Amino acid sequence: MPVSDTPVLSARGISKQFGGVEVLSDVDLDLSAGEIHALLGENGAGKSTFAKILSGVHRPTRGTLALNGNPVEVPNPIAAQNLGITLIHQEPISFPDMSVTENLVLGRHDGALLGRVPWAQMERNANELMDMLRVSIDVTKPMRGLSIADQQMVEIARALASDSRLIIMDEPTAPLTPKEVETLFSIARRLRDQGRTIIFISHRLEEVQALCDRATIFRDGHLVETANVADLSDEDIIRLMIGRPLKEMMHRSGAKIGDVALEVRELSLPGKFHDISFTVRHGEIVGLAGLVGAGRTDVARAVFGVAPAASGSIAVKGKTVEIADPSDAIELGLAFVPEDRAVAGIFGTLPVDQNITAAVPGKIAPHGFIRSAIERALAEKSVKDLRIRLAALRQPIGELSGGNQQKSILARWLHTDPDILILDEPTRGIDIGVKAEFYDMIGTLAANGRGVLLISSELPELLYLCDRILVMSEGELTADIAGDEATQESVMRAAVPTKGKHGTGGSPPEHNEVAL
Amino acid sequence: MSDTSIPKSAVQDAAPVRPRWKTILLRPEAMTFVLLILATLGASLLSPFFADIAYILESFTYYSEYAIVGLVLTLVIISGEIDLSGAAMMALSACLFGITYQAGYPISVAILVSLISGVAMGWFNAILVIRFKLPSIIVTIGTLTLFRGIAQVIAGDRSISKFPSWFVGIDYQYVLNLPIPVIVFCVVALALGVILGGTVLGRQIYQIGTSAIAAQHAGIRVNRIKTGLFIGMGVASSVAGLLTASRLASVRYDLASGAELQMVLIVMLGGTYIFGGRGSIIGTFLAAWLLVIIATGMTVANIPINAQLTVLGLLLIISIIATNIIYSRTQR
Amino acid sequence: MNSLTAALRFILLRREAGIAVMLVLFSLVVSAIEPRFLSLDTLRIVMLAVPLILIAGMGQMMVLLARHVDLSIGSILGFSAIVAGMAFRDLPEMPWWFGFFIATFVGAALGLVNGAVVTLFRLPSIIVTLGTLSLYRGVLFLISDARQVDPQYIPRPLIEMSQTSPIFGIPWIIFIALTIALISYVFLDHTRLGRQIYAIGSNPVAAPLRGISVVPVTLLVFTLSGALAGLAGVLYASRFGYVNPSITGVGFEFTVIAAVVVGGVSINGGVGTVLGTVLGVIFLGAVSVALPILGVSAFWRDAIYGAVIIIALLIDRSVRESGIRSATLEARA
Amino acid sequence: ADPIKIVFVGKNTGNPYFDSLVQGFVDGCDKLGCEFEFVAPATAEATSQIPFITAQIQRGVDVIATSPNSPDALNQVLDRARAKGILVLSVNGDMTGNEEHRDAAILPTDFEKVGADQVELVGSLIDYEGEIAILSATTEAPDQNKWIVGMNEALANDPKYAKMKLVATVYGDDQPEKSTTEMEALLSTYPNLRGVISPTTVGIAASAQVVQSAGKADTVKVTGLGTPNQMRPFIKDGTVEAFQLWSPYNEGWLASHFAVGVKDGTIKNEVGATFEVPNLGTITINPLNSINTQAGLTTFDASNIDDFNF
Ligand SMILES: Nc1ncnc2c1ncn2[C@@H]1O[C@H](COP(=O)(O)OP(=O)(O)OP(=O)(O)O)[C@@H](O)[C@H]1O
Ligand SMILES: Nc1ncnc2c1ncn2[C@@H]1O[C@H](COP(=O)(O)OP(=O)(O)OP(=O)(O)O)[C@@H](O)[C@H]1O
Ligand SMILES: [Mg+2]
Ligand SMILES: [Mg+2]
Repeated sequence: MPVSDTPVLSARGISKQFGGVEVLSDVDLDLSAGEIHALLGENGAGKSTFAKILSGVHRPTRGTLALNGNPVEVPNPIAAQNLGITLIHQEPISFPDMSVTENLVLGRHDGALLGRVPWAQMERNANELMDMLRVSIDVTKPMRGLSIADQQMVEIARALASDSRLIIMDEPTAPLTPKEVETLFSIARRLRDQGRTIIFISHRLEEVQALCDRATIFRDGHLVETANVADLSDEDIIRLMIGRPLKEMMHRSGAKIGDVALEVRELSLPGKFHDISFTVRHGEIVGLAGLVGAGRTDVARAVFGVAPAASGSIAVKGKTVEIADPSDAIELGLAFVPEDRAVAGIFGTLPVDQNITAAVPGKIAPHGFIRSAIERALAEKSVKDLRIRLAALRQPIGELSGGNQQKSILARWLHTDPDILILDEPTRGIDIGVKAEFYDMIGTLAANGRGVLLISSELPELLYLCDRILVMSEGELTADIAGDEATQESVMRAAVPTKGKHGTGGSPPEHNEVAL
Repeated sequence: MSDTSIPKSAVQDAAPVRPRWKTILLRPEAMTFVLLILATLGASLLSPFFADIAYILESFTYYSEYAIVGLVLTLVIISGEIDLSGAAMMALSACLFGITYQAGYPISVAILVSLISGVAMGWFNAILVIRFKLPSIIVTIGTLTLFRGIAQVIAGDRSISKFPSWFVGIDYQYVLNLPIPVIVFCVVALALGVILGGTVLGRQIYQIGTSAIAAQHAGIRVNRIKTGLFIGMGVASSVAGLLTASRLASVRYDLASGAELQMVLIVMLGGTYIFGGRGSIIGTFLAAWLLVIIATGMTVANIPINAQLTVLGLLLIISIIATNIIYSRTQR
Repeated sequence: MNSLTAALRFILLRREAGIAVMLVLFSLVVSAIEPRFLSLDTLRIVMLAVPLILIAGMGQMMVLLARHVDLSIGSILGFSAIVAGMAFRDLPEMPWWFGFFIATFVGAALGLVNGAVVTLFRLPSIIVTLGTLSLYRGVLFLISDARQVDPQYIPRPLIEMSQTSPIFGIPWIIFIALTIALISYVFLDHTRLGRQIYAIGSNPVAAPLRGISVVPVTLLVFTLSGALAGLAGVLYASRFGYVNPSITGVGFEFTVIAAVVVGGVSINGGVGTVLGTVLGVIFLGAVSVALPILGVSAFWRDAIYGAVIIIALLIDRSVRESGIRSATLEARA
Repeated sequence: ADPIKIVFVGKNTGNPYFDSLVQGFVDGCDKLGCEFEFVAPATAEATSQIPFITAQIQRGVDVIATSPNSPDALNQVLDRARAKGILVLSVNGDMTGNEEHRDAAILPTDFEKVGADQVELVGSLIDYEGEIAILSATTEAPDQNKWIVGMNEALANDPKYAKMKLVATVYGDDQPEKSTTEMEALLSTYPNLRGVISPTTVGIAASAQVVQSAGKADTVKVTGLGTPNQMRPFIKDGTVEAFQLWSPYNEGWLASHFAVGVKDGTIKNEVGATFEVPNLGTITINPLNSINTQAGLTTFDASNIDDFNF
């Protein structure tokens, strides 16, 4: 591991605020040439934010960067590119109408703007890159419609093609099959051996052990530790990440489980999911696990009537029902906290109280006209019950922190007094303290006899809360595991794709997967 | 006050809230109101013939038809859509009215035909926008060409007139010294203002405009409400077309040509946010008077139309920019 | 999937093929009713009807590719034509070809103003250009004192550009239009900058992350649109022999947008080709020429244009949808 | 007493035809001591003149002269003006079928004779033999339609024109683009076409441009009604041999004299009454209170075009 003396990149006191909330505080980090450096931390710890600051997507609120000892400014992605810094984004970004070839080179700053595009040569290079990554993607096809995994592969190929000294990979392996991961790793090692620096962000500890030289652990926006990977055990890492040992995360004691509240039979939506059947009982918390893009959100949207399924049926409390629109679902006693809070949850510029009462127009307007006294009373009750922190009820909800926005959305649904709650990634981007509150709330909801369908990408969360865990992979239900039998290994085994064009065999990952 | 009932400790990490007076003064409607006063003063200085209530009311009748459509357009824009076909719908529904009447049917049938055509045209727009998920702005540019084109096909270049005398001259019928078109405008403004400001429907229109996806997830019947608004545009346009027919005692295919711009101008001047979710009927109400005062003031002062066009174009651009700045400042 | 059906699908999914088929079918139907339609003469008339639309259409296409729209081109055309015409009238010593520069420059400046307002205030271009549509027309009335530039002031050589031909009897004005189309093709398909326009329209959020300078490129696109509308303005003077502030360019934007959208340029940005636009322009030109030949009243033209815009939008949507669907199915298969 | 205030509400701004007409008003008022103003809306749309007329009523003018954009859309507002004692004149065109809504019409010439004059002109250019066509403004344009009726009558009734055949009447909507396309379609549809009458300024300019472009000026004779400024280059290069018009200047001149005369009581606005106007001679008030500045049309050709500037 050749670690030279002047760091390739050194960050000093990097801090970042979003709307007054500090998500990154005083991060100091030195990166050496020829190392693969892991960034670890829980969801929302600030890993992506740090990566985006290095690559000019965000500007730090405070702090400085130096490249090979010289202070630099990275005001925008172009500057980052010119400095030799490339970011592989966590969510692949692409130009859907343009070919894979073009996606690989767009925005690269070699050559005059009015220079000719060397189409043939570009295509040759693109094919070489695809060969190197051992994927069979037609590089003349438009990006639109490529699977998430393929899009991620193109993103990786793009970073490889650029001559960057620092490549930041933000969770590149999340959608990939083990075989693809192995290819990626061998390429990463080759790049390291060429003296380049790689920042590798992942939630899979075994990948870090297998690939990385050093690791830095973030917690709530603070850098808590930088050390050689060889000196860190998985237990250490988890303790550093969450501030307490894993042992505490145990199964919740089961509540009284009643009749079937929701039954889904053979639901299919071509291109999204296929033949999905499951039940949720009163008082039961059913987890829905899977890799990103497995189709969990699509199932939830279909059940709630946002984008109804093409075939199959849904029964609520034993009666087969027609759900063509969310308003139908609400009438039947369903509630849905969507995963994309900013787009599908909040009305960002509207006051908090109007957000909280949005699903109960009948309550706030008994005779058609809105009674603001009633509305305020409802909202105040929620603020008190859920401990929503805000300055005033008439404050636009967009000004609240993510956790308090999420509480407001939950409050909205509690006013409808639902029998069945579908929660899609309810704790995504929420800080650790509020998360615990959410776990309590979810437990209480079930204890009160409500059926809960909990979609989450955080396995420990599911293992901790759920009475039963369903697993989806590539649009199909692959496992239904009782809560006390579920382990991270058994869930991951079902979540990793075993067919499809990437997975050639049904080989689940060999190592002990810990996905946080 | 609700604000004080929240425990102090909870407020600590949240952003400070703007004082209430500031939120009111920062609204674009306040700007419209100030402009209205300035324009009235300016027009009075510009021409000694301007300051005459009867004259201003009469002049208002010429714009009342656009202003009425503008009121409904306000709701459409708040809901996050736009409809540029209002003027063309006025023309086509009025031509259908004229043709039906000329074909020998009683005038009540002709009025009915015109109203039904308004519903149909609004529905047509709604289907294209909602069912086929096409952007309303380009759809209605297409239908504005189509509707006026059809009007031209059915009415040719001739004007259809010779309506019964009771139908003609509604702008010279007064109730409480106000011409009927002005009354209609005020009544529609009042009704829509109450709906928008006080009812669940109004609330939901704002919510749809703020985030249609979030609204759908909250169980708001987004498509139904939007369809209703587009149909409302059609009906309002056909009513406006009928008012125009009565005022002019004749209809032609080029009736209200170019008025789509005036309608948008009124709504924008009233501080409605082009991206949806914000705006008010009071703003549009004030803006309609503002537009009339400006246009009438310049006309009665014999200011050449060249300058008038320039002033109105500038006004539109400036009001959009100002509204946009105000709203992007007040949301972080 | 075997390669033949794949190839067939590739071709059929391309919008150009669809428009070409539409054009052929239309010509066949019209000539079945009126055989004279299928003549060299008709072709000449169609070709003479389209250069202005084609030139401005290239600019409009670039704007649409970047996911914007420019409704002000009719006023820009009128504005540039008037300024050039006034220069011809008031500066008789000026060499006549200088009018091209004046008109193009004025158009570029007005387009730049559009782009600046759009990018500076982050406003939707459709509303901004709807505003400048009336603003520019107003200012044009002011500067021209609402007076037309009479034919006697339009330089003879300029008028002859619509009449005389360098080769094959094809008038200069058509050559200019085709040259512009060719340059646009090279620019859009074979230069980095051209591809960046597609990229911005294809994903405006991703573009800056990928190091594309969105603001300058957007400004450029509006400026080019304005410049080309300006060039069309001076050619208007050539074609019609005079320039009138209240007539020249009025309603031009709808014709151009209709043609470009029919040509398969998506209003959602990122999709469209020069060839498609050329075919779209020719298609609408053929429609407008067919009407008088068939003896159909010119009153039908607007209704037909409106219907054509809406049908093109629907086709665009269904092509996109089926494209996504088949691609998703393929990815899963 | 205050000077008489006359205002002329034009069809739209930017229409060069009206410059000369306005000049006639201005010179008339200079001489007679009346006050004159010219206003016009931006577009020639049917209703665009209404706010302008209302504003003039509010200003308290004595005479409103207007070239109405529509034969009937102005009825209501003009009635209101007349009720206030304002003299309402329709200038350069009449409100056919709605004559009771104005006090008098000032027409440039005897519209009954325009059709025959135009047929005679085109006949003389093509030796009274061959196919001819008409390119008009819009299908419903009242003046043009009246003239077209006159043309048809002359062709049908006068044996002189027996060998001339009217093959088509088409409409360019007074838009340069449409007029050009229609004219090109005419040339293509009727290869034996010998002459085209375009009784509208936009149409005749477009027609001349088309035959010039097509190099058919020798075989197809374009004529009609146009302004000298618009047609000058075509006359000079021989594309057009002759065309006709009246004098818009005289219209303004006559209108101002008539208005002042009626207002101060020296002229009686009654059918059959006569009055003298300097340079124009004796003018008779024709049925429906319409008056003409001159009987026939003026023909412009290479010999006299330089004497005119309007
Ligand atoms: N553009 C933004 N505006 C406001 N808040 C943001 C923005 N981007 C990130 N945040 C917040 O900053 C915090 C850190 O987010 P970041 O994406 O860096 O976390 P992460 O460590 O990458 O998490 P994950 O493992 O889920 O990717 C989160 O609370 C998130 O909600
Ligand atoms: N870029 C894209 N293009 C086309 N389809 C996409 C794209 N991204 C996602 N999808 C569709 O979305 C589906 C998976 O997304 P979904 O959000 O439902 O999965 P998920 O399991 O909920 O993942 P997540 O953990 O991110 O919520 C896939 O079936 C895929 O068809
Ligand atoms: Mg991240
Ligand atoms: Mg999901």
